[in-house]
Amino acid sequence: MAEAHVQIRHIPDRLQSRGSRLLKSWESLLVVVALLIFVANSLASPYFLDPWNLSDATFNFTEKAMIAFAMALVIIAGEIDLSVASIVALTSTAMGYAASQGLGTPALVAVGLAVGLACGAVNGLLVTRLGLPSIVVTIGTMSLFRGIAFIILGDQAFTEYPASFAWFGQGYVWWVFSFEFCLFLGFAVVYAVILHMTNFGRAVYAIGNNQTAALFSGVRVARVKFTLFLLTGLMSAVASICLTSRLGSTRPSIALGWELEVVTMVVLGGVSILGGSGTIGGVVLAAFIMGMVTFGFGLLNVPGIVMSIFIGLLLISVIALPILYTRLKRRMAH
Amino acid sequence: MGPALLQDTTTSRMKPAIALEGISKSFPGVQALADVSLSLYPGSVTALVGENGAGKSTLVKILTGIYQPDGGTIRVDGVETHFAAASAAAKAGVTAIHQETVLFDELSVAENIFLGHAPRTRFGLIDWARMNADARTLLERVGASLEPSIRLRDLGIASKHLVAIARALSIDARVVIMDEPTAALSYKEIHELYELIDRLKADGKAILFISHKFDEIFRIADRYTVFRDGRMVGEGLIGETTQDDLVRMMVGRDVGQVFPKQEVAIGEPVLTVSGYRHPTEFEDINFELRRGEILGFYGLVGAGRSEFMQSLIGITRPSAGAVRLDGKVLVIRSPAEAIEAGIVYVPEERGRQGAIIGMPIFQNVTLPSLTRTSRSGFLRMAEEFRLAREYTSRLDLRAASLDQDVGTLSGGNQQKVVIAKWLATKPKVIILDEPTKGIDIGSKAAVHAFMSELAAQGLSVIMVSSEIPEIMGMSDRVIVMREGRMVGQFERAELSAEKLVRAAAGISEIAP
Amino acid sequence: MNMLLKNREALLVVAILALVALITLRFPGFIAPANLGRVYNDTSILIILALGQMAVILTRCIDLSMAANLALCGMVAGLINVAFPGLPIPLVIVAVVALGAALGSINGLLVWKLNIPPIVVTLGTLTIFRGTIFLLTGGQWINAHQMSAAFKGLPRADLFGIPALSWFSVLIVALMFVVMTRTATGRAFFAVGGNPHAAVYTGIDVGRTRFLAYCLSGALAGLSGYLWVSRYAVAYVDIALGFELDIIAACVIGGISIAGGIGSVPGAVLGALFLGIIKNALPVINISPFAQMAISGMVIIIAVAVNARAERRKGRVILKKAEAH
Amino acid sequence: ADKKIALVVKALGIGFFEAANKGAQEAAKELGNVEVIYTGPTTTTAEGQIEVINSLIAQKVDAIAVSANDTDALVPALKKAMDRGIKVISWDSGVAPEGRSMHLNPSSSALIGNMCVKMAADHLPEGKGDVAILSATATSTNQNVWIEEMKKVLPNYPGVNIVTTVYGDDLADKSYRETQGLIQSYPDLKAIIAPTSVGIVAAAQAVSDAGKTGQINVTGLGLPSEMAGHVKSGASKSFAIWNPIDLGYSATMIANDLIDGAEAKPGAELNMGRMGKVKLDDKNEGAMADPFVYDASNVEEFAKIF
Ligand SMILES: Nc1ncnc2c1ncn2[C@@H]1O[C@H](COP(=O)(O)OP(=O)(O)OP(=O)(O)O)[C@@H](O)[C@H]1O
Ligand SMILES: Nc1ncnc2c1ncn2[C@@H]1O[C@H](COP(=O)(O)OP(=O)(O)OP(=O)(O)O)[C@@H](O)[C@H]1O
Ligand SMILES: [Mg+2]
Ligand SMILES: [Mg+2]
Repeated sequence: MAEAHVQIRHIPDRLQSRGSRLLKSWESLLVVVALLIFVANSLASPYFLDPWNLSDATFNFTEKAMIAFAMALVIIAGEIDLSVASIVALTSTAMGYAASQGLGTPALVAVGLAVGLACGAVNGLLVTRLGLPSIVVTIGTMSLFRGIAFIILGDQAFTEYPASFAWFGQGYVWWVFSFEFCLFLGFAVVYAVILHMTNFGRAVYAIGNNQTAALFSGVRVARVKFTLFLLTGLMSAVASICLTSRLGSTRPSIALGWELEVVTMVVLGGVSILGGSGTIGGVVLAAFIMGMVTFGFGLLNVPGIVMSIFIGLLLISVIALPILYTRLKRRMAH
Repeated sequence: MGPALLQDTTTSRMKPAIALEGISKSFPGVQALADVSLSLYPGSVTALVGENGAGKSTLVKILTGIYQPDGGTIRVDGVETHFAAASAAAKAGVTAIHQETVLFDELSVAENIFLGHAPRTRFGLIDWARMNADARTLLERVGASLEPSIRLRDLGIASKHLVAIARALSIDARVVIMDEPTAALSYKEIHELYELIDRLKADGKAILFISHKFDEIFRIADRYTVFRDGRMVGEGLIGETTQDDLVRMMVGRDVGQVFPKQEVAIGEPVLTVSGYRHPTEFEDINFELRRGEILGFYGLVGAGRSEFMQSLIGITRPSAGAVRLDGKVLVIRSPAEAIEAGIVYVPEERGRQGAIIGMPIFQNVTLPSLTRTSRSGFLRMAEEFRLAREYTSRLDLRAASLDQDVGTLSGGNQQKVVIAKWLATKPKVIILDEPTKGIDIGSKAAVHAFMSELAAQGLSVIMVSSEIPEIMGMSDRVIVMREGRMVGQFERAELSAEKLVRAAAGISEIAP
Repeated sequence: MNMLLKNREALLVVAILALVALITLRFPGFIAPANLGRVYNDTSILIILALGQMAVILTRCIDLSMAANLALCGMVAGLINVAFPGLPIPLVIVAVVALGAALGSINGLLVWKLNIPPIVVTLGTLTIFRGTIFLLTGGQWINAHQMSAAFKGLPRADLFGIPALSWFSVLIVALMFVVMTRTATGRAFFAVGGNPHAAVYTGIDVGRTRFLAYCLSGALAGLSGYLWVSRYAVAYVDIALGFELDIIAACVIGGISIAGGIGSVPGAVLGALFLGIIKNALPVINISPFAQMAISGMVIIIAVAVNARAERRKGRVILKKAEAH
Repeated sequence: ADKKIALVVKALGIGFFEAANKGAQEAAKELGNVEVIYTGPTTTTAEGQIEVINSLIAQKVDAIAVSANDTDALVPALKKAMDRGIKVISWDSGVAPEGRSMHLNPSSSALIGNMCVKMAADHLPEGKGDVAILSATATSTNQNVWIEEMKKVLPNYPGVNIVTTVYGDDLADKSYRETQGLIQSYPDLKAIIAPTSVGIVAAAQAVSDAGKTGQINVTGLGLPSEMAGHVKSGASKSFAIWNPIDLGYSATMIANDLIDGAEAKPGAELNMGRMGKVKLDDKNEGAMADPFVYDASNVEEFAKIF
C-alpha cells in the first residue's frame, strides 16, 4: 500500500525528557529520604561525620547489598530467592572445610564461588525444570542448604583461614575505602549495566511484566530465569567470601535472617515485588538508607530491634504514602 | 439514519422490567458508552447487536453491578436503583451469562452454580445435599447431564458454558442477560438453548440477547437494539427489519468495501506441514502454504486451531509430523527458534500472550528483534526507536509517544503494536490468530490492508479467524478444522458461508 | 493406587503412616499411644497456625507476620497475667484473640485498602510486631515463676486423659472445617484465590474477603500466643522466631497451593502433623539434631514437587477420540 | 570527661545479663567517673554483636567488656577496637585470646564442670544412673568448655553415665522439646545437667509436665528467681550459679583498671573492687569466684535478689 494515501502521523519518541522523568521517580524520593537521614544522623551524634566511622558503617550493608543486586533482578523477573542467606552459610562452610584441608586463598575463593553457583543451579533447576513456585522452592532450599552446613559442621567452627584470606573482608583499597565497599560499588555498576543496558536486562523486565508474552516473543524464559538463580547463588557466594573473611571464622548459623533484610532492601529500593519494574540505582540508595539507619541508631545505642521497627515502618510507608497521596489528589480534584 | 421509531404496540403498553436512561461509561481513553437508553420488557427477547467494542459487554456489566456508570439512571420496575456490586443486581433479579466464562476451575459444578446464594440449613450453614440436588435439576433444565459434584476444571468449554447458563438460572431472575451464549456451543446445545429461551419467555422473563450471529437473532429475538461506538443508533421490532438494515446500522456504511484483498500471484510452496499430530489436541494435519498466499483457518471456538499453530512455533510439542520451510526440514523447540527460522505467530490472546503491559511501546515492538537492534548484547535505544517507528507508522498507530506504556493504548492500537512487533522480525511466514479480535472497524481495515500488502510483497500468511466475513474476504484458500482435525479445504472461488459453517459444525450432527 | 495419587490428603496419610512405621523400626516406643498423643500435643500450636495461614494463602495472599503476632500476643497475655494474676484465664484468652485479630486486621487493611502486595505488608508488620514487644518490655522476659498457676495450668489440664492444649487444636480444627466448608465466607476464600476476577462477578468483595482471612489468621495467632507462652511458661521477644516458615511449610506440605484457591483443612492438619512428627522423631531415633534442618528442607521440596505433579493440568482435550480414554 | 565502658551482652532482655548490668552500674557509681553503656544485639548472633561493637568503636568508648556469642567471629572487630586504643576484655563467655586482653571467667571452668557432675551424682538413686546434658547453642563457648570439664572429672564419679548432649539453643521451646526427646529416648534417665539458665528452666518444666518429678533430677546452672518454683516442686534438687551482679561489677572494675593503665599479662593481678583481685593465668584468664549451690534451704531467700 502506497504511503501516498496513508497519512503518516508523527509519534514522538518521548514526551517527557529523561531528566524530568528521573525527577518524578522513586529514586528521587529515596534520595530525599537518604539526605534527611544523613542530616538527622549528623545532628544526633557527634561521631557520625567521621570518615573512618562512616567507612566502618558501610560493612553493615555492603554484603547484603551485593546479594540485593542479584535479588533485584530475580524479583523484577517475578520470582524470589529466599535461600540466599543459607547459601552464604553453606559456601562459608565449604570454604572452611577447604581451608582446613590446607587450600590456599585463590582455591578457597574458587570453592566458594563454585558452591554458590551449584546452590543457585539447584534452585534454578527446581524452578525452571519442574515449574515450581520459587517462593516455596527457596523456602525448602533455605532449610536444606543451611541444614547441610549444620550436618558438616555440627557444633564445630572453622577458624583456620590463610592470613591472606582476611583481605576480602578487612582490607582497604585506598584510605578509608575498604575492599568490600569498592566491590559493592563495582557490582552496582556491573548490575546497572546488565539490567539497564543489555538484551538480557530487557528480557528480565519482559518476563516480569508478562512471562507468557515474553515467551511468545522469543525470550528464552527458562534460560533467563535459570541464569538469574545462578546469579543470586554467585552473589551469595561473593558475600559469603567477604563475610567469612571479615569474621575470620565459619559457623553454620552465620548470616541468619539475611534473606528478609535483602528482600526489604530490594523492595525499599523501588523494585515491585510483583515483578516488572525497578532499578539498581534504587537498590543502591536503599542500601545506603538501611546502612545509615542502622549505624545512626547504633551510635545512639538504640537496640537493633528498634531499628528494624523503623525499617518496617519505612518499608510500608514509602509504599503507602505515594498511594495515599495520589488518592488524596484525586479526591481534591473531584 | 436516526434511531428507528418505536411502533410496537404490545410492548409499548407494558411496563419495562428494567429501564436504562442516559447511561454513560468511559475508560481511560475510551468512551465505551455515551448516553445510552434501553428498556427490557417481560416475556420479550431483545437482541443487542453491534460491532466489536461497540459497548455491549460494558452495558451488561453495568446492568449486573460490576461496573458503575459515570452517569444515567437504572430503573427496576420503575424504581430508580443503584447497583453497587454484583450481589445488588442479583438481589434485584438481574442475572447474566457473561461473554467470558467467569467460573471457578477448582470448585465443583454445583458450587459454581450456587456460589454466593447457596441453600442454607437451619443453622445458616451451607446445605451441600440440597445444593447438589438443586444443581442437578438446573443442569437438566439447560440440557446438560453433568454430575454436580465434579470439579469444573475437568469439563470442556461447552460444558462450562452450560454451567454458566445454569448459574444464571439459579437466581430466580426477572431479567436474564446472555452475552454471546452460543459462541462456544455446538449445534445440538444451541438448539437446546433456543428452547430454553422460549420457555423463559413464556415464564415472563425479560431477556437481553447479545450475538454476532444474525440467523439466531432472527430466530429468537422479538426486538433489536443496535449500538455503534458506544451509542444507540437504532431499535425496533425484528419483524420489521432485515439483516442488511441491521448491518448498515452497525457499521455505518455499506459492507462491500471492507475487505481490501489484493490479487496476488501465488508462488511456490514455502511451508509444508505433514502428518502433524498431538496425543490429545490435534491429528492428521497436512497442508502447504505458498508464497504470497493468505491461508485462512476457520472453525468454531475450541476447534484446536490455536493449539496447532502454537505447536508450529514450539510452544506445545507435536508427537509426530514434519515441517519444511523452503524445502528444508525444521525442528522448532521454542518461539525463539521459530523467529530465527522466519516463522512468527501473532497470538490470539492479546493481553496474555501478545502485549507486554507495563513496558513502553517501542520495547514491545523490538523485543523479538533485539538481536538486530543491539550490538554484542548491548541495547541501542536509537536503533530501537527507529525500528519501532517504522513499523508502527505503517500500521497507523495512534499514540502520544513511543515510550508510552502499551497498557494505556486502546485495544485496537494494542493489537497494532502486537502485529508490528512480529512483523519487525522480517518473517517469511506469519501466522495471525484472530488478528482483528476486539478491534474497531477502522483498525480492522488497516490490519487487513497491511496483510494484503504483505502478501503482495511475497510474505506467506496464515490467518486464523472465527469471523466468516473476514475469512471469506481475505483468504485465498480456507482450511476448516473441527475437534482437532482438518475437515475441509476450499479455494477462494468455491467459498460460501454455508459450506464453512457446515464443515465447522460437522454436517452429520445437524438434525434435519 | 492411581486414585491415591490423585487425592492429596490420602497421599499424605500414607506418607505419614510410612514415616511413623519407619520411625517405629528404629524406636519401637514411638508408636505407643501415649507417645503419639504427646507428638500431637506438641504439634497442636502448629496445626492451629497452619489453619490460619491456610485461609490467607487460599485468597492468594501470605502472612509472614503470624509468628511475630503470636509472640506479641503471647507477651501481652503474660503481661496481663503478671499485672492481674487473679483475672480468669478465659478473659485473657478472649483479650489476646481480639488483639491478634486486630493485628491481623492491620495487615488486612493495608492489603485491602491500599493494595500493597501482601508479602511486603507482612514483611513490614513482622518486624514491627516483634519490635513492639521489645518496646513493651524493654526486652525483659516473663518467667515461669511470675505467671499464675492457673495461667500455666490451662494447656496442661487433663480432660479425658488428653491435655487441654490438644483439645484446643481439635476444637479449632472442627471449627475451621465448618467455616471452610459450610459458610459463605469460607467458600469465598476459595473463590477469591481461585479466580479473583470471577469472584467479582459473583458478588464477592475480594478485598474484604482477604481482610477477613487476615483477621482469622491473626485471631488464631493470638490464641496460639497464649498457648505457646503458657505451655513453655516463658515469654520473651524472640519466641517462635522464624516459625512463620514452619507454618508456611506445613501448608505447602499439606497441599495448599501458594497460588491460591486450592487446599483443605485436613490437608493443612496433615501437613502440620507431618512436620511435627519429623521434628519429634529426629531426637528419639538418634538422628543428629544437626540433620534436622536439612531433612525438613528436603521434605518441603519433595512435597511441592509431588503436589505440583498432582496438580499439573492434563491440558485440554480437543480430540474426541482422546477424550474417551 | 567520664570514662565510657561498654558492657556488651549476648542478647538484651536475658535476666542473667540484666543482673550483670545492675552490678556494672553499682561499679560505675562506686567509681564515680565511669559511664556504663549496657548494650547488645536482640538475638544471640555474632553478626549482631559485631554491629554493636562497630558502633561502640565509632563512639570512641574507652573499654568494651563482652560476653561473646561466638569465640572467633568477634575477633576481627575486637582487634580493630584494640587498634583504635580501646581496652577489650571478655567475661562470662569468652573470645579467642587475639581478640581481647583478658577473659574473666565467672568461676573456674574446672570447678563448674565438677560442680555440675557432683550435683547430679549426689542425687542419683543407688549412686548411679544415666545422665544427659542439655546445652545452649552448639557454638556457645562457655558451654563447650564446661561440658569438656565435666567429661574430664567423670572418672571420679563412676556412677554417672553421660548418655548424650543435646542443644536447646537457649530457646525455651527448643530446650523443652529436646528434653521431651531425652525422656523418651532414655527411659532410665536419672538426671539432666543443663548448664544454661534458659535450658534448666525449660528442662524442669518438661520433666514436671511429663510427670517425672522425683525420677529425673534437673540440675545445672540457673537463676534462683527462675528456679525457685521447680526446686519447690522437686523437679530440681539443687543447682548452682555465681552471682551475676558480682560478675558485671567485676568486669566493669577490671575494665576500669585497664583504662587506668594496668596491664593484662600472665601473672598480673587486676583490681575487682569489693570482689578482691583476679590473678591471670598463662592464657590471660582469671576466675571470679566459686559457684554457689542453691537448694530448698536457701533458694527462696536469693530468689528475691536475682
Ligand atoms: N476494563 C476496561 N478498561 C478499559 N477499556 C475497556 C474496559 N472494558 C471495555 N473497554 C473498552 O470499552 C469498549 C467497549 O467494550 P465492550 O467489551 O463493551 O465491547 P463489546 O461490544 O462487548 O465487543 P465484543 O463484541 O467484542 O464483545 C472497547 O473499546 C473496550 O476496549
Ligand atoms: N475447556 C476449556 N476451558 C476453558 N477455556 C477454554 C476451553 N476450551 C477452549 N477454551 C478457550 O476458548 C478459546 C478458544 O479455544 P482454542 O484457541 O483452543 O480453539 P481455536 O480453535 O483456536 O478457537 P479460536 O476460534 O478461539 O481460535 C481460548 O481462549 C480458550 O482458552
Ligand atoms: Mg463483548
Ligand atoms: Mg484460538
